[in-house]
Amino acid sequence: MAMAKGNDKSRAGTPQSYLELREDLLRRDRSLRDKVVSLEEATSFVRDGDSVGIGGSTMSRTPMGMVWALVRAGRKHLTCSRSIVSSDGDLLFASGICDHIVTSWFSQGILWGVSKVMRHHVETGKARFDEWSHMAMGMRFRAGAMGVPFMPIRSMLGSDVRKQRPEAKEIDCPFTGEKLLLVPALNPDVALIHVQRCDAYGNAQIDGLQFMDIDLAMAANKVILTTERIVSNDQIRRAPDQTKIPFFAVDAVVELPFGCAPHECYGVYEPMLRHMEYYVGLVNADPVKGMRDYMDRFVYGPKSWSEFLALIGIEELLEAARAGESIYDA
Amino acid sequence: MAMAKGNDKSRAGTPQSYLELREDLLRRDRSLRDKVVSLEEATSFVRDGDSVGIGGSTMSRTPMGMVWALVRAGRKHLTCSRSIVSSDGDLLFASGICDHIVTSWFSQGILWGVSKVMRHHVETGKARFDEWSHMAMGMRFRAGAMGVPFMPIRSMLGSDVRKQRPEAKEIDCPFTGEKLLLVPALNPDVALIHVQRCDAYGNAQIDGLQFMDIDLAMAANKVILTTERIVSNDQIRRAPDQTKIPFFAVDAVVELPFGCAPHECYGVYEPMLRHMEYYVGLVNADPVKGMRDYMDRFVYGPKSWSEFLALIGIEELLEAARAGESIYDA
Amino acid sequence: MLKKHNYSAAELLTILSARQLSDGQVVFAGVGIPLLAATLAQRLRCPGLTILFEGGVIGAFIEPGKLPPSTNDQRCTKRANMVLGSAEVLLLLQRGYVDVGFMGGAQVDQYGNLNSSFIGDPARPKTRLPGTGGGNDIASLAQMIVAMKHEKRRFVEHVDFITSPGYLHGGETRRDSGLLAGGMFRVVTDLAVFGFEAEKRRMQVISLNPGVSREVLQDNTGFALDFAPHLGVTEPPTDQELELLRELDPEQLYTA
Amino acid sequence: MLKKHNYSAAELLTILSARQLSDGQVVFAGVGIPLLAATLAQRLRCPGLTILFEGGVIGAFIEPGKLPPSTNDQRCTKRANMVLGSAEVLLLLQRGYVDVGFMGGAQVDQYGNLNSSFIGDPARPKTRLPGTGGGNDIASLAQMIVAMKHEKRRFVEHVDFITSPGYLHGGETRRDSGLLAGGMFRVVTDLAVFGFEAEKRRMQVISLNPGVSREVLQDNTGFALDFAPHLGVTEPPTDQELELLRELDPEQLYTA
Repeated sequence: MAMAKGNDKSRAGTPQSYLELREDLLRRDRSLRDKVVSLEEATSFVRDGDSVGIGGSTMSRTPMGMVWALVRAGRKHLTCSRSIVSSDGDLLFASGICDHIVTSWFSQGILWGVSKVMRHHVETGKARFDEWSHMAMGMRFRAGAMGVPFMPIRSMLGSDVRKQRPEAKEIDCPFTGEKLLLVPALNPDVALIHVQRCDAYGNAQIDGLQFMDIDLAMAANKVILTTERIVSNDQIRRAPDQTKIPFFAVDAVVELPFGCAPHECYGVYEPMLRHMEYYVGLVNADPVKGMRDYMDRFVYGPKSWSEFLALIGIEELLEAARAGESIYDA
Repeated sequence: MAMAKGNDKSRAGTPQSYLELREDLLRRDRSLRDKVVSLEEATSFVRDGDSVGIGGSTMSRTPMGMVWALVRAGRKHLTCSRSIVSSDGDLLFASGICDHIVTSWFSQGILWGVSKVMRHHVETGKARFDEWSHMAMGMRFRAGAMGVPFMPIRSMLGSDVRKQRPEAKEIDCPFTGEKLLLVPALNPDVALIHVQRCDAYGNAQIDGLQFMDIDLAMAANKVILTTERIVSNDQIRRAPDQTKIPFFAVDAVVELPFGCAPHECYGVYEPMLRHMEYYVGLVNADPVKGMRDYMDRFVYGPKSWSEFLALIGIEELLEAARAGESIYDA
Repeated sequence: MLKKHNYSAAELLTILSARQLSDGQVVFAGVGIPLLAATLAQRLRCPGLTILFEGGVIGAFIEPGKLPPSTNDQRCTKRANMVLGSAEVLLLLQRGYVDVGFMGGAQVDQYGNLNSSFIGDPARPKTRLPGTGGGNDIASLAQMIVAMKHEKRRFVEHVDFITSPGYLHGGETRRDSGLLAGGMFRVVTDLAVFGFEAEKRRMQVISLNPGVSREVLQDNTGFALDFAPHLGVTEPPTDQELELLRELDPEQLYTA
Repeated sequence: MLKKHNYSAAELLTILSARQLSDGQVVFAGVGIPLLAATLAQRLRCPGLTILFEGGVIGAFIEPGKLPPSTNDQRCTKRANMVLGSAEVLLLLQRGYVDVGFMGGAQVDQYGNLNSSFIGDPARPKTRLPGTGGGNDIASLAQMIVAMKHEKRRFVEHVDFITSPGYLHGGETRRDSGLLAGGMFRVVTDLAVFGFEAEKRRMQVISLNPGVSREVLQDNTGFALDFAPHLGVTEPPTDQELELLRELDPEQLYTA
């Protein structure tokens, strides 16, 4: 029942005991083996009630394909944590698979004001949105990655953000006497991370902005990778200092081109802003019916991820890809 | 006098107060400016009594040229900290510029047993060698880099290594009740780091093994970079995710080809093992006279770093460079 | 009330904020007006100004007309000096490498506290706002410049919720809470520029924008204003400032 | 006393340690015999064995005849799966990703404590040794295999200084000190293979090497030996093991 204890705790924001953490890790098959599965198979690595860490930030390297698949698989009562949450959070709440989001910022994007979908679920008490500072989120994943119960930080002190987070503890530093805030380790039951490339074992290379993905991967008790391309282990070994996540932290690998659509994947494609504008217009006009219409058409409708991509439209995909690669045209 | 307080504290292993740390940083000119100086000029950035952090590890990316220059400049009473200390430590002790080394391991290299030079100085009480575990050294630099007074770790507990380090404090975790060791932040007055390339502002790119150099650079109150090549800021900006140290953490930049000789610089040259064998034979036979002879010939003798390189011999340099670049022949 | 001018309120706001920056500074900027203002300063007077983004970017160069939709998009990294993790870039604030934190604000109070979390009672909020992001970290750890539109409902005596701390309840309360560094330096609006009085740490007007009277300013502010002893009048935007700004944001994404 | 065999003590030591590893394990190895043994196991029976180095390497592949002079040299990274910071690779031990820590030892005691810091009184040491390096971290956080030459002066009742913790003073003392995971699993020498009894946590012989009697072993050990109820006899090195090992270390850098 350690996993159950585990996700109860990470949902409640209290760190797992060290023995529990080590036992959970001991139970994982960390050997060098082929971990490639289909997107549908990958959903079986997430169980109802799990605490789920989501990689990327805002509209960047969001594992949208994996979230999309979990919605289709009808998971229940997930608690999701992410540095900054965008339209992925709308989907998680509106689909009913997640009733609790832990993050520093939650809306579709700065361009579009406040997410009516987030507001609808939080203001009516249908779902919970726990707010931590951005650095606090990072330090919670980092403590989890390091195998310690907390990290000390100097922000959040004095604010109402801190007052709402009794999970954090203030101490007087035993060295300097200064006030410090100890934020509890966050070790999600499972992390969803999208990368540009990895091998079949899960050795993952991330280009450009990393956000909190490395700490998240090392902290989680299970990691599902989606990737633009699965490459040979030889290619990985030719550039070992590009590898950011080691295979033994990874449990499943899914090859999923455009796996962040309609969000961005650094150096591969920029966000598909026409689709995002359409989406935001629809759901912020009516967070209930708008979301239902969107999900019927774009989540439950398509037979496959490729069919979803086709609905976004090949022209927008190509445009996004042209813009994405332009980052290297410096 | 905050710097004085600063180096007293980092010598004593107690963290600086946050205000002191912030004031020290405020005093630095962190603006985007040309920081290129000569090796001799760079020595003026290190004052007698300073606490000096040294980059690289064992025989890898050791800033040997900078250490060599500090010996020639006749600094006094330095306290030096490094992840693992090799023949750089012999030089620091035997030259008399340093009487205190803080590290996890100190000898010339595993191939050559125990350094007679280290033994001579430590066993006779001429100099002090404070031992921390390797991870504890890393966490001390990391706490310093993060601007917090300590990091919690789970090693060193129960050992005599810990008993010798009252600077560290044991606590019962306020979350889990588990015993943890808090290791104090280490913010050296100045860090010496050698990199493969940087621009004139100090934007530094490190290839391959990073050791603890990034945390060390961010922790230190001053950073002196030596580099194989100074490149244009344009070259840096074409590969921003290769940049590991930002310019505003850097105070001086010295272009110094083969700046780690006779040690290694990843991807550029392997250690010059014939010179090392010769050196170790000489000094481990007689740690006093042997070191004196070595320093007379290789440190005080040459007019310049290039003359020192010439004494190592062009053939050994070329061999080391051939081996160094072979790492990319994968 | 600014219709008589040849610039929009947002343009004025951007230009006045840009003037608060000086060359060589390391500025942690949000997108929108802060980024625009920092880029404007960079191109006008401060070639050595370094812009940091929360997404993990040091030394961003924004291309005119290619403003990033957030601080986490790849556009933020184009020709940057360094790309790093989000936690790492935020930790630069904590270590003390950042000279100025530069943000927008939804609601501010007399002590410079910012609210971007809740309108109304947090327990039963009228509106749940997106939250702090890195705002709390920046305001807790760096000296702050805030640029915001001046409206009575945005300038209140006490914010509904302190998301990003200013001087909390004034005096030493910020320091006593454990926030030992940083604090509010300037609030720039389309009506005036504000500083904070050294003792009480309360907001005070240091200069009025062109054509703005004390009365108009007070009418648009939700608390009784203090005025600095030597009240200045803001220099209006120059043609050069306006031209350059319009190059940077041709579609008026943020300066409409 | 092993002269009658067609292999050296160091070769035996390496081969016996290699047999302690199994496929799929993640092994944190020191240079010298641990690295040789791990590489031998990798090529012989454990293609999926992953070797970690303190310098910051995951999945090292050692090329025969190109043994690295330390765990911090670039040779350690040739065709590795990942290169990372030294603190990061050590933190993998703390998080729990490492199955086996594999080190050599200078001095060990009945509870598996290792000393690599001081011979004699630490206050006035007869010999100052190089110190722990990552040894203390590995022994504190992972299950350990130690490979060392068997000499009376190296096998003592109490080490002069506990650099890398075994079971400290036996029983629950390790756990009580705050070390909640890991611990000594095997000590492999050229004379025997040792485990640790579950209650007292004291070293016990689980098998004798070919041609070694209980008496000879006791004569070469500085404390009274316990023997496992079902004492085994070590299988001698096979020709395949010896051939492969000699390919890996042709100059007998570590196996002389």
